[in-house]
Amino acid sequence: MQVATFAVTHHRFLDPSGRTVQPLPAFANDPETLRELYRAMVLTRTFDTKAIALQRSSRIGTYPSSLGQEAVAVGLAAAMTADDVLLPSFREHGAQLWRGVTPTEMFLYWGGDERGSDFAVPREDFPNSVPIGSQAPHAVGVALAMKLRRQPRAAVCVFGDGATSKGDVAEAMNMAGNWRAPVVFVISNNRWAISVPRAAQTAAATLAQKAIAAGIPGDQVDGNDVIAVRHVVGEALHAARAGGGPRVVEALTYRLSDHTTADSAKRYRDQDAVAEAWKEEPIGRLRAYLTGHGAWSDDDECQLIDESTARIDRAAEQYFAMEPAPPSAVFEYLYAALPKALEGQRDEVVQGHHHG
Amino acid sequence: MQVATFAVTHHRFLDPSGRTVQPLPAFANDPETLRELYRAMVLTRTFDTKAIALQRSSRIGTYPSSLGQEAVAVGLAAAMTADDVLLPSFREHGAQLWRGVTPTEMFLYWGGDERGSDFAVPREDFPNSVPIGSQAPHAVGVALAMKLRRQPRAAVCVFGDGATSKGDVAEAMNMAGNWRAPVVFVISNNRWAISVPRAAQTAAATLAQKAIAAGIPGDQVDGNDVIAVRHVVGEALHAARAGGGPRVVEALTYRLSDHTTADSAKRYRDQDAVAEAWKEEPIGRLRAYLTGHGAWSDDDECQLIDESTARIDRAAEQYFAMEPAPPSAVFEYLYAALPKALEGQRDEVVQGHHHG
Amino acid sequence: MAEMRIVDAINAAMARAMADDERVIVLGEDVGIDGGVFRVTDGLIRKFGADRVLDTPIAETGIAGVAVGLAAQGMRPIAEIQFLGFLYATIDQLVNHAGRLRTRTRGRLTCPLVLRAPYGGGIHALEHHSESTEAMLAHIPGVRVVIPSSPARAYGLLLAAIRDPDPVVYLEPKRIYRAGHEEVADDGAALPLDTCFVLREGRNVTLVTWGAMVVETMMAAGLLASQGIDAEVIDVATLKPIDMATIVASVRKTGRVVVVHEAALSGGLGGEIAARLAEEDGVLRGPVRRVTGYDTVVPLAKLERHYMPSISRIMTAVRETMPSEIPA
Amino acid sequence: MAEMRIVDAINAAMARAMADDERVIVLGEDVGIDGGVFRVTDGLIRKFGADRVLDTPIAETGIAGVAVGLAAQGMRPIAEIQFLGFLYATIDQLVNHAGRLRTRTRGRLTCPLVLRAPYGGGIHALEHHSESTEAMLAHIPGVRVVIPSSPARAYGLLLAAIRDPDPVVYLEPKRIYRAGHEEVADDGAALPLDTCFVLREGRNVTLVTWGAMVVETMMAAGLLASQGIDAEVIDVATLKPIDMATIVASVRKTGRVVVVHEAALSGGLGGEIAARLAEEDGVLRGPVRRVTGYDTVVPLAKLERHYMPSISRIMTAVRETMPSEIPA
Ligand SMILES: Cc1ncc(C[n+]2csc(CCOP(=O)(O)OP(=O)(O)O)c2C)c(N)n1
Ligand SMILES: Cc1ncc(C[n+]2csc(CCOP(=O)(O)OP(=O)(O)O)c2C)c(N)n1
Ligand SMILES: [Mg+2]
Ligand SMILES: [Mg+2]
Repeated sequence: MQVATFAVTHHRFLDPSGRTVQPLPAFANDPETLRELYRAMVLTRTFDTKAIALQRSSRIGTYPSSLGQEAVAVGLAAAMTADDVLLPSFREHGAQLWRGVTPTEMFLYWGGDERGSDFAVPREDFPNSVPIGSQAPHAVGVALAMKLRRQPRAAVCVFGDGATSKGDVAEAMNMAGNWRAPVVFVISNNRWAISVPRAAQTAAATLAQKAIAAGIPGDQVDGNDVIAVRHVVGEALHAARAGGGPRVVEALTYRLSDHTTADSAKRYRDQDAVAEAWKEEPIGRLRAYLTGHGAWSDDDECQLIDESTARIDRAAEQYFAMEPAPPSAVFEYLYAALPKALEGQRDEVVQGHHHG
Repeated sequence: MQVATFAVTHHRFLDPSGRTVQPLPAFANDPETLRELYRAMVLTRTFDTKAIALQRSSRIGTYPSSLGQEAVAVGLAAAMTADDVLLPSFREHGAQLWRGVTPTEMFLYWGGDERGSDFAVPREDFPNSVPIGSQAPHAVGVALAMKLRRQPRAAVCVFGDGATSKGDVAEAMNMAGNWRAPVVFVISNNRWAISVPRAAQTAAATLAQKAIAAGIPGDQVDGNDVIAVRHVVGEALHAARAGGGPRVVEALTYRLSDHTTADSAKRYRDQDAVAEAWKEEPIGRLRAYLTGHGAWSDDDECQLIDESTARIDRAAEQYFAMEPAPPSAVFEYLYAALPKALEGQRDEVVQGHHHG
Repeated sequence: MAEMRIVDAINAAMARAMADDERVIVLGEDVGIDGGVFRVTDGLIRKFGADRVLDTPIAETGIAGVAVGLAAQGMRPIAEIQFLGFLYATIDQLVNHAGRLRTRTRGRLTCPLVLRAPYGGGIHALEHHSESTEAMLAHIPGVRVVIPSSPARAYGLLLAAIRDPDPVVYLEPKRIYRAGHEEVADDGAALPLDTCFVLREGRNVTLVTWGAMVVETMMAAGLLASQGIDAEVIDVATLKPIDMATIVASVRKTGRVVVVHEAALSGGLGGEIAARLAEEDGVLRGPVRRVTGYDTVVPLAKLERHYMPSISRIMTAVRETMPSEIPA
Repeated sequence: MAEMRIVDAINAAMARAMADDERVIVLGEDVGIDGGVFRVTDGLIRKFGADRVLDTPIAETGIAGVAVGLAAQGMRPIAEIQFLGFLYATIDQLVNHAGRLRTRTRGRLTCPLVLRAPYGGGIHALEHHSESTEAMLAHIPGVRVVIPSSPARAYGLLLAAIRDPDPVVYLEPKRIYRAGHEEVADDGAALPLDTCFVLREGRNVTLVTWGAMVVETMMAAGLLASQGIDAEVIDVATLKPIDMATIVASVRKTGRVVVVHEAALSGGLGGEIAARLAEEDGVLRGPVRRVTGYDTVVPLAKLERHYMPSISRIMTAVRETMPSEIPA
């Protein structure tokens, strides 16, 4: 006797060549909205390019590029309101930029300076979570706080395909389901967890079906179609804010770069597959749609690239110009007030016993 | 576009009144096989009764009764071969008895003596796992070892409805799916995790669907129908041993007792629901079937009860008669050989500095 | 004023904090209608409702992580872990998030959570229910670890922990949950964190301890008094950061010290305390002694007594710190 | 004999153990074709196949738990955790299972696993990649904790760990993975566990350390020599259980001791070592000194140097242990 049935649905509006496969959602009928998404994706890629260059010249540390995944980050951020809270992994540069984190702050963070996570805006967003999946329960806590306070807000938690294997992610989804917490889990499925391909991460046919274990809805979206990402995450957020509980959205994309600047993907993956994946990348796809509809020109493109480059270069200069934090910063934010027991240690650092 | 669909199926042969709802599996056509299952369930209940009495008179410590859940434990054990390995939670007394753990060893364990987990038989089974769900990854390791050695064996891991919320259980199921490890996860869904009812544990409609997240099959079985448990777990084990990979079996039963002797379920659950659940309990159900088919008599019943009681009482006497372990036992099995650094501590214990 | 046992005092402190501040909520396994397996949260759900006393699924990592999220949003979660033996799954969240959220964001996000758990042996419990591994937690930067040892301190320290703007692990000595009672004023007054409590003044030797071992240590001090040895007894109370100033001042006076804890010897906090004293020039006038659990797994009930530090071991250790002219 | 760096020596030890004993298998994230993010398992999958070198999903608790299951079945799993900062999720398995399976079953089931992880700071890595929390692990009964500090010791100690019938956490000082090389004979010879290594003999002061800090400590010893101070340097190597006999014998000779470790001060293993020395009557002839990381979160790259113990801090500490007549 069948006692339960489930299905996972896949959503797409633009195919890889930028042609519509179904009527666009209402927001997409405004060309300026689409241009905004386009500009944000280009800015993200510009940031990535610069960050890699800065890493190569030792101005920042190890850096994870989001090349090819811009539609996921920008699409989900565009679906959020300022009052929502983002809990990213570490590859959502596009989402952070959209939400108002400055490229200077981001360089600061990747340069190894805690001040980079003290964003002026958005004050409630979480910093990057390096321990994979560990921010998923935080998102449930954030959402639960919103729910208990009866605020029409939601949390968005983003992590990769690899993260879906982690126990804390499963616990988080399950708890979110229990409490109908207003949280949307976005899986940025870029097909790789460092060297481990998606197929070796789990026997599950889709990652959206991780939701089924938690008794919550799970959808799949073409993660290289920024319209689809924005639409599906937007609907999920709308439902969540209205008390409809959590959802999982699996966004199918591809990590076109190395895992980080410390990685060399050639060791473990076939370059042909990467070349194939380039054909699906999100920026060209939206540009094709926009130019096809007369909403974007070569001039627009040149201007955008100039502006983006200038903005990111300026941010890098600002980053270079920052005064280094003083040694006392090592103890400054450890506790709200430094316990007496630690004053001696703080003084030792400040007095510079440490200069070996 | 639907990209994946899933279903959970429920299996039952005997209804609560002991009537067949579908043709029985082949093994069940042998009355002696069914009588064996019956006797094992009664022995289990006898053990439970005695254990509770021993706890009340302070001869053993806190004890978790399996009252009402005998069909799950006995059914899954009956489906196993001697070469399979059981990784139980702590309520599978019936499974341990079936597999050859002696009631004396079990009293020893519950009496707070490590020797109780040094079963003479079955040597490779795991001891009870008190930390909920933590034995699930062990089961994957055990199964992986079997698979790597190309042995036609399987592991059976049992845990409760509450355990399905734990991250390590999700990680284990997922890893098992990846490696097609020969392991069957049996969820003994007794509807309660201490005071938390099944509905508050997860928003999932069934617990069998936890399997979907791991990309492996998940079935539901009437856990008060020992024939169904034995059949469904048996098929899962057969598939696993033959290279078919892992499965999840959710067995629906009911915890008729308090959580443990330290608990008082009246605090948190309605006695009416418990009375309802009594109507579904497994022993009466199989007895009804057997008597209805002329395979069991009142005399058989009296004799069985006498024999079971005598056996368990004898085991208790043996337990009482055990020499206590010497103080040196505290260090004896800490490492294969006691490191030099710990010899002083061991000597201190042996010399009895400890008698306060 | 009311007669309270430790279990009552903890309950009263939570109720008081919840009444005073609606950001305070309680979550954990069975903390709702069941009132927790030790009844520590008994009645809270009746008083404050299911929105502020949340039963969770069995998911310790998740519970800790959810508490971090709640705290970052300005709530004041009190998360209960049913036993210290099941708290290990939260360490990842404690080290990687709770203890460093403030540091990482330069104070933009903070983590005012309390993680409560009963700990310690001596109640003949099941496997994994007798742990005393506070030292592992006290090594984590950015968190506090607090252990009360009397109803009044349980009350005052828990209120302080709840109001503290940083994460606090609050471990409850379950062996003495109901062991004694005293008058405790439910007046909302907190006791200071980061401060030792001198339970008994003395001139000849300092006994440093915490948690349930305060009982044996005070009894040993009484016996020592009858032998003419005047012992000072210090309850460390906050294990992270440790108020060494009070301990050093005491040992400067007595010259001798015995640290008593239930935790295993190696890597236990007795080592830290002894080391700090050994770093001070001219404070120690005899060798340090530690009376602790052994470097073994806590045995199951039948052999557990061989593990637990006893009064006689404390007495022996005190004598070993003494110059021979003092009567043994 | 071959020139090996630590990273090569670890790789060679695993290859040797796998060739010798087919029960030895390697599992972890990216240990297969990628050869691990530090290339420590490079080439093993080519030599031994995907059945013996298993890439796992991202699931640290699961990896440790699977290793326990494999070990109980008689396999000899070597599980890699990518960084110590992600090892916390395994602590539940280490405390509740790996460390006590033998005890719980009176030797019926055992747990001969090795859990490897790179640890320590100083490479300007990302958040959570610079941890040195070995003390938390060294407090766990029933496990061993081993840290090598040279290619030869990395090789010999890892072979010993793999062959040991009990669980071993083997932490690799990643800062010096490639920092130096030496001739190491790939002869399958293990080095003893539970034993300190005296790296340099001396009469005036004992410097006790482990891991990457061996480098700074040896350099300090060289500088001290040029100042007429003859330092003995001990690499503890096995942090659990600690071979105190060797350390005590050394300090009995020198009378003075400085413990150097990267881990935070409070609850670090320097405290344990100092306490043991303070417990010995008449061994210490001056105050103990510890040169350690601070009780803070390890700062990100830009401020990390303020955290790491430096040669000058070691020099200062040594002088503080010295009576004034010895030149500073
Ligand atoms: C808990 C944990 N384990 C291991 C790592 C090391 N690590 C960093 S990124 C990564 C792969 C993550 O894969 P995925 O979740 O797919 O995200 P992606 O990097 O593809 O964006 C791993 C294993 C980590 N950061 N955290
Ligand atoms: C990791 C962990 N957390 C909490 C506990 C305390 N505890 C013991 S039994 C139990 C409920 C288990 O429920 P379930 O999994 O349904 O098994 P059942 O007791 O119903 O057989 C809990 C929370 C534990 N043993 N382990
Ligand atoms: Mg990925
Ligand atoms: Mg249950």
